[in-house]
Amino acid sequence: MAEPVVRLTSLRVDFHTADGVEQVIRDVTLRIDPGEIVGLVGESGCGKSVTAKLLLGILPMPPARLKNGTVEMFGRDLAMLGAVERDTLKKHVAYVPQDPSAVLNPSFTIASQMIDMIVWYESDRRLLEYFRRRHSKRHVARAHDFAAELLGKVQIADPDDVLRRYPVQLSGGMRQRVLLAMALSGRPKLMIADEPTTALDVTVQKRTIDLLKDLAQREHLAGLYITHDLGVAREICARTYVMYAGTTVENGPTAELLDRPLHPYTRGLVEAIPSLAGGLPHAIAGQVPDYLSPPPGCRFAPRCGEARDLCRAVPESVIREGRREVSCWLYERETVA
Amino acid sequence: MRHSVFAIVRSLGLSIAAALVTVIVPVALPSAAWADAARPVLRAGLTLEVSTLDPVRATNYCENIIVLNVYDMLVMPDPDKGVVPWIASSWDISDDRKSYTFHLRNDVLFHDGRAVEAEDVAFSLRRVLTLPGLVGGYLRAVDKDRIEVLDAHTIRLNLKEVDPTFLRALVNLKVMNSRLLMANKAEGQYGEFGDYGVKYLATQDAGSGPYSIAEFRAGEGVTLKAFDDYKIEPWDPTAPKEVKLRIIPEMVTMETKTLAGEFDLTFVNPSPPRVKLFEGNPKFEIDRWQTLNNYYVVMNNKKPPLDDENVRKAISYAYDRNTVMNKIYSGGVPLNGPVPEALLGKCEGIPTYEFDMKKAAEYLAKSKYSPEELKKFKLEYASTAGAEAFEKTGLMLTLNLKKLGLNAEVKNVRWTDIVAAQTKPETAYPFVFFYDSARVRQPGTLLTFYTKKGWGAPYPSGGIYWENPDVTAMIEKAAQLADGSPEQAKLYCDAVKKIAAEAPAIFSHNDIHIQPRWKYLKAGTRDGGSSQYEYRFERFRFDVKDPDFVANQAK
Amino acid sequence: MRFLSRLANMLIVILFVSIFMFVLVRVLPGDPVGAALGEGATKEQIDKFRTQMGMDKPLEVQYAVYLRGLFDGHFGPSLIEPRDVGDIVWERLPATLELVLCSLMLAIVLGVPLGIVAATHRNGPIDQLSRLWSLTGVSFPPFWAALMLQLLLGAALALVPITGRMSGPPPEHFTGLYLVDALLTGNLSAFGDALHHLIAPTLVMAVGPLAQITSMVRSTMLDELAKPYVSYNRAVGMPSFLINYKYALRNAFSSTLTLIGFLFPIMIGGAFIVEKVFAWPGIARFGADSILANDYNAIVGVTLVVCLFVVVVNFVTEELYSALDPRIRLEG
Amino acid sequence: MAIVEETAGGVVSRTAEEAEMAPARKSGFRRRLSRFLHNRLAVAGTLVLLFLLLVAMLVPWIAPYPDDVADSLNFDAVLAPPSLQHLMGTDEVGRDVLTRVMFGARWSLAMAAIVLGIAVTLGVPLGLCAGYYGGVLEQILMRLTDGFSAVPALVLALAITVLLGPSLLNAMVAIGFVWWRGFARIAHGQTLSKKQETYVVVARSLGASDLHVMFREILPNISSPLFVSLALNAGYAVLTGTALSFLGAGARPPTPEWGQMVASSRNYLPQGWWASLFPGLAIFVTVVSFNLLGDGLRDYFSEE
Repeated sequence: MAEPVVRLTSLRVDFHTADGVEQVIRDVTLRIDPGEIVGLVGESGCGKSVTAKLLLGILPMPPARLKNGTVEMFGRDLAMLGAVERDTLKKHVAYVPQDPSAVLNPSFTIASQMIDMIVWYESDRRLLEYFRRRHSKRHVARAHDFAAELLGKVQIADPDDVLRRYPVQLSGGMRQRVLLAMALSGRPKLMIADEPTTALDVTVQKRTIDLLKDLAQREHLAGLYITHDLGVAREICARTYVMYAGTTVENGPTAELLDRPLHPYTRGLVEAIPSLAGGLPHAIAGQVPDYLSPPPGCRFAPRCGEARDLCRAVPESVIREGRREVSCWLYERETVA
Repeated sequence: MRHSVFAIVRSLGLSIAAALVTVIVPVALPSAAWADAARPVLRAGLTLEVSTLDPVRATNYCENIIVLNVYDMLVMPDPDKGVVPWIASSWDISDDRKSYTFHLRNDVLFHDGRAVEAEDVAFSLRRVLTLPGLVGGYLRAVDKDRIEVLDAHTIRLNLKEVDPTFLRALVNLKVMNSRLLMANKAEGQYGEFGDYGVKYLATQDAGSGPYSIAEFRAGEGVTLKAFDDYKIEPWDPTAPKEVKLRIIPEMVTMETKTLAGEFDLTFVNPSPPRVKLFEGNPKFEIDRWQTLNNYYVVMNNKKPPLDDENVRKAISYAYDRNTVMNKIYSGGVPLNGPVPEALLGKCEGIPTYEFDMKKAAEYLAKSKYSPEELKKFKLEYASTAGAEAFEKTGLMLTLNLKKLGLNAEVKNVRWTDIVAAQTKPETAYPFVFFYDSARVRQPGTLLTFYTKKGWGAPYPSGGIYWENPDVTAMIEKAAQLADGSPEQAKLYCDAVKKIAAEAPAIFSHNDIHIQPRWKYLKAGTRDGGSSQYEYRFERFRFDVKDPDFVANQAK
Repeated sequence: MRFLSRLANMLIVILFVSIFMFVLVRVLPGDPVGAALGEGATKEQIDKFRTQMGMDKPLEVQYAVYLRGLFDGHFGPSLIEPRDVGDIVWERLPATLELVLCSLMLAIVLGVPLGIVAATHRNGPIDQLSRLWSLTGVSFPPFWAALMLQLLLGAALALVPITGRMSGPPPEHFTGLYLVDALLTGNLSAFGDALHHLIAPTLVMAVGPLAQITSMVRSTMLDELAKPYVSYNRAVGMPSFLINYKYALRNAFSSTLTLIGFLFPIMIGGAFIVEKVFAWPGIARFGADSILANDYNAIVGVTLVVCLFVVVVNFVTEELYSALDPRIRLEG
Repeated sequence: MAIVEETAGGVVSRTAEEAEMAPARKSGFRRRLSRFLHNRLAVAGTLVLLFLLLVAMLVPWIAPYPDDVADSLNFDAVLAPPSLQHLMGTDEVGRDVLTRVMFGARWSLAMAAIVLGIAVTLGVPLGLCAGYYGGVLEQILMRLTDGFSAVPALVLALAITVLLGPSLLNAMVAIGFVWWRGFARIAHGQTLSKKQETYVVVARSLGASDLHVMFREILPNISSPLFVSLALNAGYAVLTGTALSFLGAGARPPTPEWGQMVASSRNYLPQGWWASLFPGLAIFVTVVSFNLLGDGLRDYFSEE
């Protein structure tokens, strides 16, 4: 098997706040192989975004602190890299953020923001070089053309018009496409999409997802797709990780995972989807635990219908059916992992 | 993020460096040295605002100092002789002492080069009598309609009534260039005289004095230049050829600048702790002289219990004059009765009230009011706001009165509110501390307030409301006599004794003027004969060879 | 349209203040005449003066006279200075403006970078200092700070002049702002002289605003840096320099502009004290003296001119604000 | 000052980032209190203020020379430097500076209380009405507020004090009369944002009177920013009051008011530095403490 694009191993992240230490990420293990889009699903507040931020290197530390585990990207351990090298890697990461309206700077035109980014990527991380190019007509014109080309790739009909506008003058869907275009400006290998469609209305959602899928294929992107919408995950992700309270509790090929969930939490999530066949969805009772004093063993135990005494200890992950993995005392290990 | 730190530190560093340059560069630049050693410059600070240069509107000591150097008078005050001839070389007085004929020098020039003529004197006199303002009051005996210009250099002034103070009061008549003023008059309510040149004079001069106004910057100061064609006294090469007066409202700043050599002397007394600072500095000399400033506590004799002579005496005994004189002020001469000895001449047997709490208690016991009644009266001591020594004196007095079982307290009141209150016996304060600068240097003006004539004047003493028919008769009689005659002196002496015997006010002291100056400057060392006339700058001399002088001139 | 309505608003405010001040000085007690004439004025003189100033006329007549005066920039004669208040005020205004503007500039030049560094290096030493400074810097009683600084800089260290605007002759008069006039006439020694004199009073005046600007820039920068677009830009690897200085500062600066609009009147208030201590010949020192002396026309004149400037500065900062922020510009 | 008058979120505002990073919390008195207590500077400021209050109440009994508050002169001990007898030295008439500084706490705290009392009584109802009724009334009231804001507080207060007759009480009244505009603005802005909230709409639809809605429904819900603003403004009120006294329009000697003490001792600088340094420091410490308290209160009230 080829080297994975991303590998997270036994991550543990604490937040040091005024109220105490919050153990937000307890155990996250995750792998993305080249060309594969991996989903990360779970309720809000489960640590999905924290995981993404950690990957992107924008988790503020402090208050956050990496207690344990490694983050590898393109085969390199991020902890071993200097700031410059880490930033260089980012060029190859296409980030599609959650809220397209807040992510674009309201004070600058689309052109200005895109050109900034393109020129910066071209300048090879040298600030002086960047300023030289940013003020050279030739480079700016080239960047402008490239920006228009990128906008074309995301199926924007009149790129020049969009480039002239300020973010407030664009619709939500438009902005999300602009962001997609911007994500492509560094010729990326990896895409990290953090609930990219939640802020959009349903019809636009559908189109954006299609576009994403299409782009990922055409550009040969690997990806991490964070969502709480299992339907979206099924549509776009080859494999999916289920995350609860800072722990990846289960993973496996998306279709299998959703059709035959193993972990009680995953089951709860699947049952919470309103089905077309009728029947009211069953929401999981209870709330995500307080990270200041989380339950000692399995964090889902307090909400779990099948909790036992055993659940007071942390379950180990076991591999099932070869391609699936679950952390729950309900399952015994089939083979030693 | 890390590598941008340098950029930030750099930009922060740059801005700090810029700020430092702002601070340091001017230090390195020499202050424009525009002092010329050949023309010694006198530099001094003024602690009050100069809001006009018009002699008629000038009220504070700073404005006065400027005015008296820019304008000359018919007569010049003299500490020994009263007045001496100045623009008027001589004068005749009619037998009824109501008509004065002045003969003017014919070589006196205004700053624009025109000769001073009788017409200018007449104009100036009419102006001072017409415009509102304090100085007109001193000349009110003059009949405005009978000012006779006899020829270009002779003028006769007629009085409505005999005024023994008249010649001395003439110091308040600053002779102005009538033609210059008329050429520069603005619209105003004085008919053909327009505004009488008030607007023009606010910032310009029309005088014939030893200095002319070179520059007036409102709020900043005044620069005077020696008038080279000044004829009345010859110019000495070491006299100030230029005078730079800077307005420095803060006393402490003014004194600091004097110590630093930015000013050559101070016009106002430093506070006692700060006098030591000048005394300890070998480069300074301190001149001290007795002033004619009469310090006294005015009492409202109509307000119970002050209508009781015994109470007033008790209060007079409770006044600790030595503390006031020596601890609050920097020394002084005791004042017995309303007129200082320097003006009154020899006069023995004036009743005095030396500080004695026992006697005070005795007199209070004799009062027609019972102790309980006395306690009920609220005795306010009005202290002019901002006058610190006044307040301290009040603290001392009220403290002692409290010990006697009286209910007294210090109240800080604005000058305007004090004088307004004094005009009616109902509103006049029980006590007001004040000093009379005896501007006219004649007992008569000081004594007016102890006759009905002075009642209700908008002045602290206007609130005394005391009279004695005998005293009134004596003062009126003295006014008819030749000024300075022994008969007149005797009458004034008797009047003073009678006044002091009833203690209508607490007579405190005459203070000592303290003038720190750099040793290279020889300034006036005694009272100038009228308020601030010791500051005629043409009489100042510099030791131009003194290294301190040379160093300070460059500052 | 929006511009016009703001302009109208501005005029309404000024008109309101003018009426308010007119009524205020005449309704409240206090007799100004004694102050004007000084010690020993007689009753006749006071009455004469009163008539001359038109103070014996009924209130409505006085108001008519007053309004007419306002239109041609006259506020009536000052009681303590025998000139029209308008003349005095316009003559002294440049000194105060120079002082206030220089202090404001100093506060901005130091405060903005300081605030940025504090925000970008959150919880670092500079940030801790700036937070302490933002709490203490605004707490200095200005009169006390002025006295202490004067002692320290001027008296003890003899570094800078502690009074006045100039030692030498002022530059030729164009604007009345000595720095500007000196530059216009190429008079470098006058420029240095004026700058030198500005240091001490400017420092005192800038203390409070500097603290406020620093903390304002810091907190808006922090807000700005916490916005999704910043973490987005970080995530995609844009350099901190661009993020901090080009993106965040641009947005943070608009709120600083608003702050400047609010600081301006406060600084003019501060000038009332600083000018007195540093013998600065500005409108504020005249204002303080005339107010304390109950000089009706001067009180009205000074407050109105101050108000005029405050309103104009607010107007300008608001216009700039909307020019800087496309959201307002596009929606307006 | 402006920012404090304008927004309750003034000088050191809690940032959105801080808000974002804090995970969802149940808000409660304890948690708020612990957050307040965690802000050590705020606790220090509160302690200083409590100490000042205690001093102000007990000063006649604890001051070393209680007679020196006004009616005392000791010309033999004029401007004595700080010593064991006089920890802060003596002033220009030999009064104990420490005693007078202690008494001064009374005036400064009274200044803060009276000014803010007047300002809140005037400003909050005006702002409430403007925000609640809207329309022409709002226009007029807010124009009025603008007009007041266009004249520097110190200048207007100075003018009003002088016209009323210079005294400490008049200064307090004048400053209070000038100060309401800030509270009116806050009340106005807050009312606007709360007007549409469910509890207000419900109360109105149930037929509650306007007065009831304004003062019983809206006012309690906008009180947090008002409290923060009160604390922050208290410091500025003290500063303005002492400035008026310094200029000669507020407290008059021998009242031991800090600004007045600096004013009357400044002529003895630099030799008698203690006589003006300590009252000035007292002002500074008081104002800083109020600011710290305000800062802490903002943390206390801040929404997650």
